[in-house]
Amino acid sequence: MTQATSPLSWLARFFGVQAKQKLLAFASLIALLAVFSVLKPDAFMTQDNFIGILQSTTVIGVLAIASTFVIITSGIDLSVGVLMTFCAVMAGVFIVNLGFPLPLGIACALAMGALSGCISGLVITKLKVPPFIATLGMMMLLKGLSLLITQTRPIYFSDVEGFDQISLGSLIGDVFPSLPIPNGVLILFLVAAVCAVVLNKTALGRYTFALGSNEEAVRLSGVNVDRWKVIIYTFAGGICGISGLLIASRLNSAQPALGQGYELDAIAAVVIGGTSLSGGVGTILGTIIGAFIMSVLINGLRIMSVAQEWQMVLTGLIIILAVYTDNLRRNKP
Amino acid sequence: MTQATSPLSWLARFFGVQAKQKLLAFASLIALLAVFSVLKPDAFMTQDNFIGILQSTTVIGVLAIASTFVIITSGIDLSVGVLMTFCAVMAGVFIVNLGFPLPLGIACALAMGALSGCISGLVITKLKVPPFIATLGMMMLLKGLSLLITQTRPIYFSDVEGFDQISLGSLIGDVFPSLPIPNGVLILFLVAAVCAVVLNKTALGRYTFALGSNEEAVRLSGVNVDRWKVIIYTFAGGICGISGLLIASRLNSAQPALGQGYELDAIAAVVIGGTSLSGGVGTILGTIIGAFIMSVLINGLRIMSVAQEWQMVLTGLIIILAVYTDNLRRNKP
Amino acid sequence: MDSMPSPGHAVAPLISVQNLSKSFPGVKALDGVRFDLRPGEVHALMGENGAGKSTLMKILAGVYRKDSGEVRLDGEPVEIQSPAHAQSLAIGIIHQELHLMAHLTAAQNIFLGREPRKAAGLLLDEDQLNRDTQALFDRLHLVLAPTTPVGELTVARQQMVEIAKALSFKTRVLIMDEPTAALNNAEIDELFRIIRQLRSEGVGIVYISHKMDEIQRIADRVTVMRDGTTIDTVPADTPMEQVIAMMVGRYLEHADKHIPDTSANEVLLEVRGLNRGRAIRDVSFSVRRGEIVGFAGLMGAGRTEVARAVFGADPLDSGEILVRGQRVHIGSPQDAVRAGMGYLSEDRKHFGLATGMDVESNITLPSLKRWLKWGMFLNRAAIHVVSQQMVDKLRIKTPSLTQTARLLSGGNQQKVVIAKWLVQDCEILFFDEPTRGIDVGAKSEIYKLLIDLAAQGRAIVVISSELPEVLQLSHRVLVMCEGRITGEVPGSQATQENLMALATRRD
Amino acid sequence: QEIYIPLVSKGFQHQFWQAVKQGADQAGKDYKVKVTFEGPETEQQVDKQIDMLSAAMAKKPSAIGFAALDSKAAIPLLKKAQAAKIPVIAFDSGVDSDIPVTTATTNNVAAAALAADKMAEKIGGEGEVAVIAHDQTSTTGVGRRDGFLNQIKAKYPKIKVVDVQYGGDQLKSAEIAKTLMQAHPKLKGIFGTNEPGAIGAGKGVKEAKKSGIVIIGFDSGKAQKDMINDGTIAGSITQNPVGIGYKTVEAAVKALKGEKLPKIIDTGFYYYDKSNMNDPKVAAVLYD
Ligand SMILES: Nc1ncnc2c1ncn2[C@@H]1O[C@H](COP(=O)(O)OP(=O)(O)OP(=O)(O)O)[C@@H](O)[C@H]1O
Ligand SMILES: Nc1ncnc2c1ncn2[C@@H]1O[C@H](COP(=O)(O)OP(=O)(O)OP(=O)(O)O)[C@@H](O)[C@H]1O
Ligand SMILES: [Mg+2]
Ligand SMILES: [Mg+2]
Repeated sequence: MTQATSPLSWLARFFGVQAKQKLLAFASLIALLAVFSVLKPDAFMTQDNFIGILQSTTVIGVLAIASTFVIITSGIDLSVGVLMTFCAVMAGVFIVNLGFPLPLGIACALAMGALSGCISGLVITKLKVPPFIATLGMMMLLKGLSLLITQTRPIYFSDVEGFDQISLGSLIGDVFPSLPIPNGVLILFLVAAVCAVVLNKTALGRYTFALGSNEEAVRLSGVNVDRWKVIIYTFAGGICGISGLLIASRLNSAQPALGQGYELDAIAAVVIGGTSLSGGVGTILGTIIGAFIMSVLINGLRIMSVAQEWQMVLTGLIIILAVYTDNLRRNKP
Repeated sequence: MTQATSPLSWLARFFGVQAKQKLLAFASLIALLAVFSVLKPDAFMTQDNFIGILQSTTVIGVLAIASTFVIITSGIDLSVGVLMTFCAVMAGVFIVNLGFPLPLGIACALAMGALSGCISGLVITKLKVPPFIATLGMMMLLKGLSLLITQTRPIYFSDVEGFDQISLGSLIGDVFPSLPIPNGVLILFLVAAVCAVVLNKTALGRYTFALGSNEEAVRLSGVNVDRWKVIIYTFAGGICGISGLLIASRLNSAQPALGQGYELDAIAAVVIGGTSLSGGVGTILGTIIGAFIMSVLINGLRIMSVAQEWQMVLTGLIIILAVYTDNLRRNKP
Repeated sequence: MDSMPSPGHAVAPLISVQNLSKSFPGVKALDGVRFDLRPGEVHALMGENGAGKSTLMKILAGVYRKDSGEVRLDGEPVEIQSPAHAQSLAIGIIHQELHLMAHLTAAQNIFLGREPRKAAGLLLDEDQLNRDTQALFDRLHLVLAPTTPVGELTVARQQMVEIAKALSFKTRVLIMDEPTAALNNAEIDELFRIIRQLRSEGVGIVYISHKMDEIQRIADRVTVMRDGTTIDTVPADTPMEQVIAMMVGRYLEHADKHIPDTSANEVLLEVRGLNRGRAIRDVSFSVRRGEIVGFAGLMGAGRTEVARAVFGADPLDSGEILVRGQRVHIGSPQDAVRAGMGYLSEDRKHFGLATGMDVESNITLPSLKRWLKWGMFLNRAAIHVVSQQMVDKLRIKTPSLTQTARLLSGGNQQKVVIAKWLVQDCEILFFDEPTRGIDVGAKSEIYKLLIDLAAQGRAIVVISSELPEVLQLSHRVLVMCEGRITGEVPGSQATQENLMALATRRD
Repeated sequence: QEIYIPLVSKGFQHQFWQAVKQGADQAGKDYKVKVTFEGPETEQQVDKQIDMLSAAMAKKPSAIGFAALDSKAAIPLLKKAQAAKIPVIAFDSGVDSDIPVTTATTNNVAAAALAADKMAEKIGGEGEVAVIAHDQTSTTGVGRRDGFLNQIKAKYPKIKVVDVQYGGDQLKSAEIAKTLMQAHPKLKGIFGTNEPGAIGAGKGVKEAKKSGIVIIGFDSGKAQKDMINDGTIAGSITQNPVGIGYKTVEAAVKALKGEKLPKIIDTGFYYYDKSNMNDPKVAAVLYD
């Protein structure tokens, strides 16, 4: 483990993790990987399967990053899953139905995500509806809208040249053919890196933490609390838009009824990654690790052909356990 | 409205609502009723339909009552929907598979609900896992268990004499044939009355409020915070068990795959009823009103043959609006 | 048994602490402390902010567990496990930080865990609860309805509820950690009456305060702590200068009060006809450049309300606010900050400090815009520099700039809150109870700092319930009573007597 | 080495999918191959199904059975299977591609059209009817809903479909059935497009104590059979889920042996009611 120290601490600095011990969330991940590798080496420890795991983390990973911001403000966003779908649908509307060129269509879809986030933010700040309810309402509303807009039929991107390459193509694979890591994974890590910078090095990040720590004190410091909250939800909405594009590209279609329930996976990833639901504490790196813990777990159980009912039981147990060990670590320095 | 004052204030006292203005949550309900009555008088304003509305509120209403306790402690219970199903399944196991006599089987099923609640409580207090995650984990775990126990097949109560009467029979109707209110509705109101007493007149209720208000202060007062939290979650679990019996009796079967998502409806009802998600504030009467607002809304929209996509959009909007107007009321005394 | 043992005699101690140590991550809070408490004495515990007083008391009250050392109760070694255990040992504590349940009534707060029951113990007897509480309040001469939700009370009254709660137990050891920080003179007198009564009943009382006069009035013995160790225990009639020297390790010199002539200076802030419900009634005043204006008054007089209203924290019914002669609209704290105002809240836990954030984030919170590169990225280096300056200047005792604010001692938290407004560099500063919980050494430094700020041409409003503080600092004193300004006294003529007279001028 | 055939289905909690699983397991026993069966929790989770398929491929299966939630979305993975020479057997509603060597399916649209004919027959060719479908987007849901609606439109001009609502679970379907009867007092029939929809409709009618509402259901299951026996439900369409599962595995085994397979293995559908429920041919495809 000694060799790992220096890249670890570099990572820690980059992602703004002060206490190195927090990176021990890695430990759970490593443990999981080790267990599955031992139990099922030939199927689990293959390049294909690892790429599969990476690929399956992209969508939830990006949603979890968006949720991290909201959760650090001590809010919650139940609409992220459906918002993702809404953005995928809007991408379909702009690109397929209206025939926008790809970059413009993508920008418009992301803008719709940001807009929805902005509306949640406004409902929370101006109407003083608690985030849980505001985003629950938005979830229903956006779900209905997605179905209405598409008339409950998927929008296919089959005729859009290169759309599926956003997620499925592999720029890395083009250069190093032995390493066909899909672009979706690159995008996930890119989003993570940008968001880590935003969270730790910018005013937006500082206010995110401040709001979660003591909103009233921030207000009395002369900060426009409402404006920043709206900005944070808007930003998170935009990030959800990215995950909408990822899923649309992966499925080469916008599936209007998908997405509900994803918010719970995203929130679980965030909390497993050490972000506190009571706000004020959290890191992007932790969230990414949390997301990987979830997807390695599910993949491993599938690889081991564990019955789906048992998969549920075990996932439930391990989510609890992961958060528990995270607590242990934190309380025992 | 003057005539209504005295029963209202009696209700208010019984349910421990101090400020009479809180009962204005009624106003939203009345408004909804009025709107639908005007728009669709012949279909909406019938005895049958009203009984239908009452009947459709029973399950969610009881779940919402259970959630009220947890939410007042500033916790949350995402497992209520699935816990309901688990209790229904256990009722099936005890009564149908093991052939227990009805009362004993029911008692055992309720005990399983309480036990699950107790486990959630222990995970929250002893493992220090936040309620959101603890109950999310329990949700998955219980769902998996329900499917495992039943081998994903419903358990039918067809051969259990009188089981469907628990929910569908009508003791009132037997006495007043013109008022065939189903027993399920009676049970809902009975549970509400008992829980209102528990919340407002007993130590359990007092600690529920105290924990939600300032847990640290409760601890420093020398109260065993962990024990009381476990008791509250256990109690809520038992109440969820009642709703499991209601649904099992209504469907005359235990459907192992049902229940997920019901927790969100329950939480929405609780918050619309004026209980604060940040804890310390809440009433059972409010929750009941909240539950009725939800079911009147859905019933009305269905009666008006509103397309389901629009139903979603409108429900989302109205949940936000209901909580918003509740805020307005509270801030302007 | 003959007459009551007089304090100072060799009586068996109620509590004796030997060689007690306690560490937190990065901090050795207690290092071989010794301390003893006899029955029937008031034992003052003194020391600078962060000396370890609260930590020692929290160990006695079962909040923290000691690392090493020994605690004896009646000569028997005890291991105090939890607050409940401490209660069962008849040790009561009034914490420095308020710990109340805002949504519960005063009565429900006080008797939490000990509610009277009826119906075979199944139901709570609310009437009995309120009667018991009323009886308690009567005994304490406290005018307060037992059914008032605590969240609706001012900090001072919440403090009284905490005190009532501690007194509702039958305790043999009563620990009071800065009980008077939020109280005014009349209430302090009332508290002292109760303390004397308890003392005569044989209760041992630990009394922590930074107010020297109180120590002289009430204490029998004084123990001084510094940096987590016990310096010495001395009789209370030891000269205060000497006690202070033991605390801070040097003698303090007293600055003489000098009132500059500011009558020709520009009026920086003018408030005209401010109204807000019954709390603020037709309040007008002005503050000039270079001036320190003191606001005196009894608890609930409305001073905090005025400051919050001017700062935009609460909405106004009517009134206008002029800054540098220009009418400004202030609808939110943000407008106020933009107009050059700063407001240091009296309630640092709720309104002052982002307790979960680190020291430097707190210090730079209002002024964050100034520490950004390209309007977006944090300039870490600059933030470090300015925070370190403040930590040095105010002697904030913290292991590092990235220590979480919640983990600092009470007084040091207060200093952090002061620092954030000093960094923001406002022209007009409201300081609401600025030295609440601050030790004498730091207090005199903060006074100097305020005087300097004024000398640099800022306008300063100091709200304080400590009359000596108002008297020492103010160039001009405004006195409030029941939401009105009842008088104005030039600093040179202000005395405790004439201010009190104005503070009680009701109509 | 043991032959391993994973079936990635559209779901696993519904009785229908459990019956498919049962058939697959039976074939696994008969042909001595290892069969696993899994599917996402809802028929909307296209991406989760793809993750399942991807994990199944990692297990180096001999052949794969696949019921696509959205066939286009799965193409890249199916191509990979093709490249690895893993035969793919499509089942249920098929995969819109030529990669699968065969498809074991029934025609949902045609089956629902039969339901429409039966409905028309029972209500006398005119009047108001409503549909309780299972969801808005799944292929089975859409196929059955549209098969019914189109048949009514095409052949029975005097029948009016007054409402289409989506149930999901039994309880919600029961509530919907009750409100449908409230909103449309002249309602003559309800078509429930799957098991919870049909049973829910039956429950709703029972609770409302209405008589004369004709319910046509879909799928089977104990509760539905009971309701058909007591007359609450007039009759139901059943596919042959056990057969689908069995044939899928059987086809996979044959494909591995290099046998030639037809493009479509039609497992058929039947209308059943009180009169023919015990007919061995029908009873064989019903499940509890
Ligand atoms: N929970 C904690 N975690 C880490 N450090 C702590 C904690 N509690 C106290 N400390 C540190 O221990 C030291 C002693 O703090 P304590 O609160 O006992 O001081 P105090 O004498 O009561 O000061 P004050 O007069 O300001 O209230 C301080 O340096 C403080 O920062
Ligand atoms: N949150 C509140 N809810 C209700 N009344 C309040 C509240 N805060 C203050 N008040 C009332 O407003 C009036 C002014 O209180 P304020 O705190 O401004 O007084 P103050 O002069 O600053 O006294 P203190 O010495 O207590 O700070 C008092 O009558 C008080 O009871
Ligand atoms: Mg202290
Ligand atoms: Mg004040």
